[in-house]
Amino acid sequence: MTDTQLAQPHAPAGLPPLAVLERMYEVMRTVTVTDERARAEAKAGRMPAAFYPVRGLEGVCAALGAVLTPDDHLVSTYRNLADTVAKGVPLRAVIAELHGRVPGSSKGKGGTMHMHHDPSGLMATTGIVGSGLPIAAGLALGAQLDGGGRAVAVTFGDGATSIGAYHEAMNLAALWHLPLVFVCQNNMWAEHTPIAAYAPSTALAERAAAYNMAADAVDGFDPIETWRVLGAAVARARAGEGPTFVECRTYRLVGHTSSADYSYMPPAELDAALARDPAPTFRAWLADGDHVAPARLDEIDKAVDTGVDDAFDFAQSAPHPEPGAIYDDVFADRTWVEGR
Amino acid sequence: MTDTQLAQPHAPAGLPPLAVLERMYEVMRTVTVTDERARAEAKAGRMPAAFYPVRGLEGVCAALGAVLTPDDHLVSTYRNLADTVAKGVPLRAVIAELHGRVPGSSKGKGGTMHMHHDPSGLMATTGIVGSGLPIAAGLALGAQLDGGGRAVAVTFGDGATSIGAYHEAMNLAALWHLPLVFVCQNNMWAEHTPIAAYAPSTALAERAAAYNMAADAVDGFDPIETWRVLGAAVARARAGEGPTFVECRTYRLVGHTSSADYSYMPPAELDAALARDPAPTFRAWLADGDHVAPARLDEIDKAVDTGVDDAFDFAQSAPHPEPGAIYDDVFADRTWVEGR
Amino acid sequence: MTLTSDVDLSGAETAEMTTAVAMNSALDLALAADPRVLLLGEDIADPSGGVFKVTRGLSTRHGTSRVRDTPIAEQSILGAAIGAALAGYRPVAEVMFFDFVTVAMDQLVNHAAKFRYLSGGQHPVPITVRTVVGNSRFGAQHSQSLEAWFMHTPGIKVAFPSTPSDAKGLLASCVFDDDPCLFIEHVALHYSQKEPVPTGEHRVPLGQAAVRRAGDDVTVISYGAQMPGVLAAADTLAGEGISAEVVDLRTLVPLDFPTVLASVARTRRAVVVHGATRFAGPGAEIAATITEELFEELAHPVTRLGARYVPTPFLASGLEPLPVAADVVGAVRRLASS
Amino acid sequence: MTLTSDVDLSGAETAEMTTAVAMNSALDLALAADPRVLLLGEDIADPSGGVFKVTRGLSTRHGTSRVRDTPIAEQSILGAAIGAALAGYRPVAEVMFFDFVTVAMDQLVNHAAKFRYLSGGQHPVPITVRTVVGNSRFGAQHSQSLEAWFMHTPGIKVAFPSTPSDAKGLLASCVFDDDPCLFIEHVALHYSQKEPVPTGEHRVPLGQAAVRRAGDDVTVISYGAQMPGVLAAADTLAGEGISAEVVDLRTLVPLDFPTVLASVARTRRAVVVHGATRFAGPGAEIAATITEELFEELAHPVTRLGARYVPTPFLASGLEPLPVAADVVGAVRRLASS
Ligand SMILES: Cc1ncc(C[n+]2csc(CCOP(=O)(O)OP(=O)(O)O)c2C)c(N)n1
Ligand SMILES: Cc1ncc(C[n+]2csc(CCOP(=O)(O)OP(=O)(O)O)c2C)c(N)n1
Ligand SMILES: [Mg+2]
Ligand SMILES: [Mg+2]
Repeated sequence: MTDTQLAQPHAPAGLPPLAVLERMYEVMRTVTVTDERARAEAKAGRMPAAFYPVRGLEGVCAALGAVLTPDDHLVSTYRNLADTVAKGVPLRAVIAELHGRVPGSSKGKGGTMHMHHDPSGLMATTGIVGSGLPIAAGLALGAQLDGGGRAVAVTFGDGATSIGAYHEAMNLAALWHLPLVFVCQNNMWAEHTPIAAYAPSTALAERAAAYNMAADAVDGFDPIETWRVLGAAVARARAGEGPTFVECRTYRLVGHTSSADYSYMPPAELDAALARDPAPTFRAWLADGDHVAPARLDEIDKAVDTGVDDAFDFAQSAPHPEPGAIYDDVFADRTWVEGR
Repeated sequence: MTDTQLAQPHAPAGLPPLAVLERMYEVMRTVTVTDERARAEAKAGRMPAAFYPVRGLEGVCAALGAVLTPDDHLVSTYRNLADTVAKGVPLRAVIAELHGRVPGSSKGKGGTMHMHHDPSGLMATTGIVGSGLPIAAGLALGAQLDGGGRAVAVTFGDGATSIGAYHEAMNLAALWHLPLVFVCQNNMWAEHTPIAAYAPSTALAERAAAYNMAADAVDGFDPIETWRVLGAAVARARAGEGPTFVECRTYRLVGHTSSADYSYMPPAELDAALARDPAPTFRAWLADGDHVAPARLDEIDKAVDTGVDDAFDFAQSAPHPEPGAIYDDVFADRTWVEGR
Repeated sequence: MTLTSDVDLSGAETAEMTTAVAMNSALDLALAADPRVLLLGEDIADPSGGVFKVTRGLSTRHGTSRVRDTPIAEQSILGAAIGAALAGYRPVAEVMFFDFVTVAMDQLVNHAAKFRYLSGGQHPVPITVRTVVGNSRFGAQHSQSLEAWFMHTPGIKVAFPSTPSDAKGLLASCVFDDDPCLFIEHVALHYSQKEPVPTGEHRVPLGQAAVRRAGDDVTVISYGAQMPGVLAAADTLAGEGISAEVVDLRTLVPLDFPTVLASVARTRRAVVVHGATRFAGPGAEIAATITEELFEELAHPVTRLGARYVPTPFLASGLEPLPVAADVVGAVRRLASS
Repeated sequence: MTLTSDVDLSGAETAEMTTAVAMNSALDLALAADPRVLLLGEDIADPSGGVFKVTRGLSTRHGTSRVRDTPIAEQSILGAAIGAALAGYRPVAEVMFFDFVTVAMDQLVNHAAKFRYLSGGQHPVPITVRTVVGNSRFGAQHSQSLEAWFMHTPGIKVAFPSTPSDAKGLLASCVFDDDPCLFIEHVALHYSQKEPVPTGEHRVPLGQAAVRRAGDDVTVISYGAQMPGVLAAADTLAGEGISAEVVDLRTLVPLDFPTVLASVARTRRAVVVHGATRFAGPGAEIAATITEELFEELAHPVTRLGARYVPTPFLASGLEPLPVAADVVGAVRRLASS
């Protein structure tokens, strides 16, 4: 990771403070461990859920989590484990939701693709590619009308840049100078199709700049660089200077879903990416550069592992919703609903 | 009008041949006269149709008509009178359709917004902003799969560049190198909203270039310049060199619909545009530059006026569909339809 | 016969209003009463004030920050409304014609209608989407009456008023309801009728049908733009000695089955009339439910009148896809005479 | 009981196929038979071969020019299909999950379904849109069964097969039909069952229901993914001495009312079962039409079983919104016992 400062006007100088470095590592490690565990549980049939692995995004999400406060709003996708953890949603609530249990973040009725956690500012996740962007624009409109100071972020994949909703939201955010950060998690794949096969131009940040908004691309495997660029974007939003598009270039380290194969991924490409596996790479950098003491890293690792075990134990022993709960929360009032 | 040649690789040199100049003028005059007449008929209650005036677009459409052959396909919008006339749809069929009569281009059941004329290559017009673009991409895919040589054009307004379908079609056309010309009829207004009020960047051609396609802007009040640039775009399509976006800058010389008011249009802007009213301006240029003899222009005027009168007379005395025709053409077979 | 709302207006100050003016009044009062109310849509701000002038004057009075013109981009309009709702606002979004919801169904169906459920109650979406059914003057892409799609979508309420007073009262109820509401207007009703409407705060509760006319022989159930024709038919029938009870549903979700069933239980005959396509339309649900509940009492199967199974032919063609008053008269006569 | 197609397969060479393989065979033969057949969709080309592997091998055999991967942009997928159809092709477009049609309804509803009409017959749109109903494993945005919306949209045909043989035969009919067809698959059926399916050209006509099981006491009308449960229910009921006739609609537009009515005219009792939401769902139309036609004959009102009025709760929650075999058994028992 380089320590050079970006030309970005609002880029925070230097490195994140120790507490932030530690928190970023904790998030990355939590995500890596939880992701592996969730896939194992799904495979073993203990977690009857479609699950979308996030391996490769650890650094991007940790950086985003570090520059947002709980008051800032976030909208994410089906591939949301790293976003939710980084945004501060309690792991027990996340894992219980993946298991369809009452203490889940959505009382077990939303599932993998539908995480909501108001106290952490996780306002929605969507299973429809691109659809979170217009909603995030609305949240940003809310923040703007509230008088500013709050930022909104939305995460989405590289593939989402093809769809209409993306365009409409980019356009609206630029037009209204919304305090919105578009965080493109470019993992180079849309399901089994590589970006070059579906994008006439893979210069996603350049395409974004054509909307007349600030745009930047960053190495998403470098959590520090990502932290700087996302930090600058969030600062711009808070300052009322409008939206920013940040392309975070990563690589999808596993299949599209927990069950997908890797056969279509060029092995050399995948190996090169795996060699930069975010959490262990960041750990080595923290230790080698004397940023965080090895003993402290060991402590974090242990706490994370315990926390992950705890979350799965908790989830798997938590109750399912009562049958009658099926009618709750369709509308504020369930009377009419039950009769249909 | 300038005679300088464009830098455009495929730009035809010099001026259009005499027959083309005459045809362009004929189209422009026809459109101007028909447009005025249609609004008058609507106002008088003889044409019970919502009608979208095209005044201001005469030169753009005449130029487009001049560079396309009947084999080339065109998709247009609700504001299609100039496009349809320029593409060669017989005026009687157009006006009869506006009157809901059997000899109308769609047997009277489509109406203003729904003109189709297969023999002229007018493949569709749509009342939904932006929706014609993906369909035109499909026609262009067809042309490409047929082995090339045929071009497809799609017309749409400046306002359509905000909508999702626009983005998806631009992206697809660029990705697949489709033989498609995107003709943006920028009349500076979307209903009652001026372009600057809804577009974060009004540099529409620049925005288009970000899709990695050829893009150009042209003074749509200059039919010769427009003819050159559109000609180059069509040549590029025929040569298999992919899509081109052409922004034709004009001004809407009347209200959004036949009944709309002008109150919200800055009078100075409107007056400046009216001073460049395409058909009379082009006529003066043709005469003053000795491109077409005044006597020939008089002849054309007379023929046009007669033709327009004839088309309205024809339409207004043509039969309405039989009541039973309501069930025709829902499906190929009407049996099931009638029973519902 | 003039339509009148069943709401007791005695006491309240009223003024003669068209439906458009009544809706304007509802929006104006909502904007004044609650700073969280926001309006979003194409051309809704002044000087345009909306293509049907429903929002005229509102941006001038409440500012273009709260009454916002948008680009032509319905996904972003509805998405922005949903997001602003999540942020605590009460957005009212306009989709100029009902047909245009087809470019933004995802936001309404997958997000607005489901977020309360999918968030375990954390994130209700108190938006109102105003939209307009056009007519065949504009052709087949500006005249679809698509309420059946939304009846079939759990999580979104649907109102379709037929009178100025109801338009005001239902719109106010939608704006202040905590669930997403689709509020459907009809271009034929915006300026067709005036009636006294309370000038102040006025609400008509969602989920309560109105009996527009009492009768004993047949129940005619309808809503929205078909109501004037239905009431005219009832007049004609009265002249023939046939007494039709007319129920205006006013909201389709929640649908007021108690009122419908109470009426049909008495008359034992029912006709449902709507402008939506008959096949798999709202009338199918209404007829099926009536039949389930009152099978023994029914003297006849419920008659359904709706648009024919065709795209809307252009007005000027003279082809008529919709049920008209004479169709209602004929259907009621057939039921009453046997 | 194993589902079997009613098509006479004697003589034709057959092989055991799953529904996915049978559809693959239909597409393969169509691509081979007619150079105008084109496939468009996300991830449909090899090596992926489609997320459910339905198009596996087709791009390798027929080329990526005719079996084309697209960007994630359903409006452009369907628009491109429509345009290519206007240019003389027979495109088959895939929308990965049914819920995703919500981002592209405009192209299907306003354009594909209306162009033949709006062009006075000049421009039919012979496209097929393949889409998949998911299940609650994926949650509420990947499990909606939205066929009722399209029944309510004049101009588009709707097929929803329940067996491998029908999947092949109906898909072939859709591809070669001159009208736009929506072909609905269900994720639960892709690999759940194998049966002998003709290896060569095989068509099942659109608009013909199949009587899957003859019976005298009650008619159960269903289609798609509910069929296995319905047939299991019929088995259970047979054990109790109740004989249920089971009609598989196979296509919802055109809907084969003659077959339905002939059966109900005999049994005088009907149950309609579907995975779509019950309220304003397909069953409402079917029940209403049966009642209109057979009011005097019916011993009971038609029973409708459909999904509850809720967004789909996540599978792992254990909440079940859909009618299951036991519900069918219960409903039939109630009708038969009185
Ligand atoms: C509108 C829509 N179309 C298709 C899909 C199916 N789908 C789910 S994820 C995905 C790939 C998305 O790729 P990208 O945006 O790069 O995100 P990633 O999954 O790589 O994180 C697709 C096509 C969907 N969910 N929504
Ligand atoms: C999806 C959609 N939204 C809104 C409309 C209503 N509408 C019709 S024309 C128009 C303005 C379009 O502006 P522009 O694209 O610049 O074309 P122009 O009318 O100026 O030629 C609008 C908003 C529509 N027809 N379709
Ligand atoms: Mg990706
Ligand atoms: Mg314009």
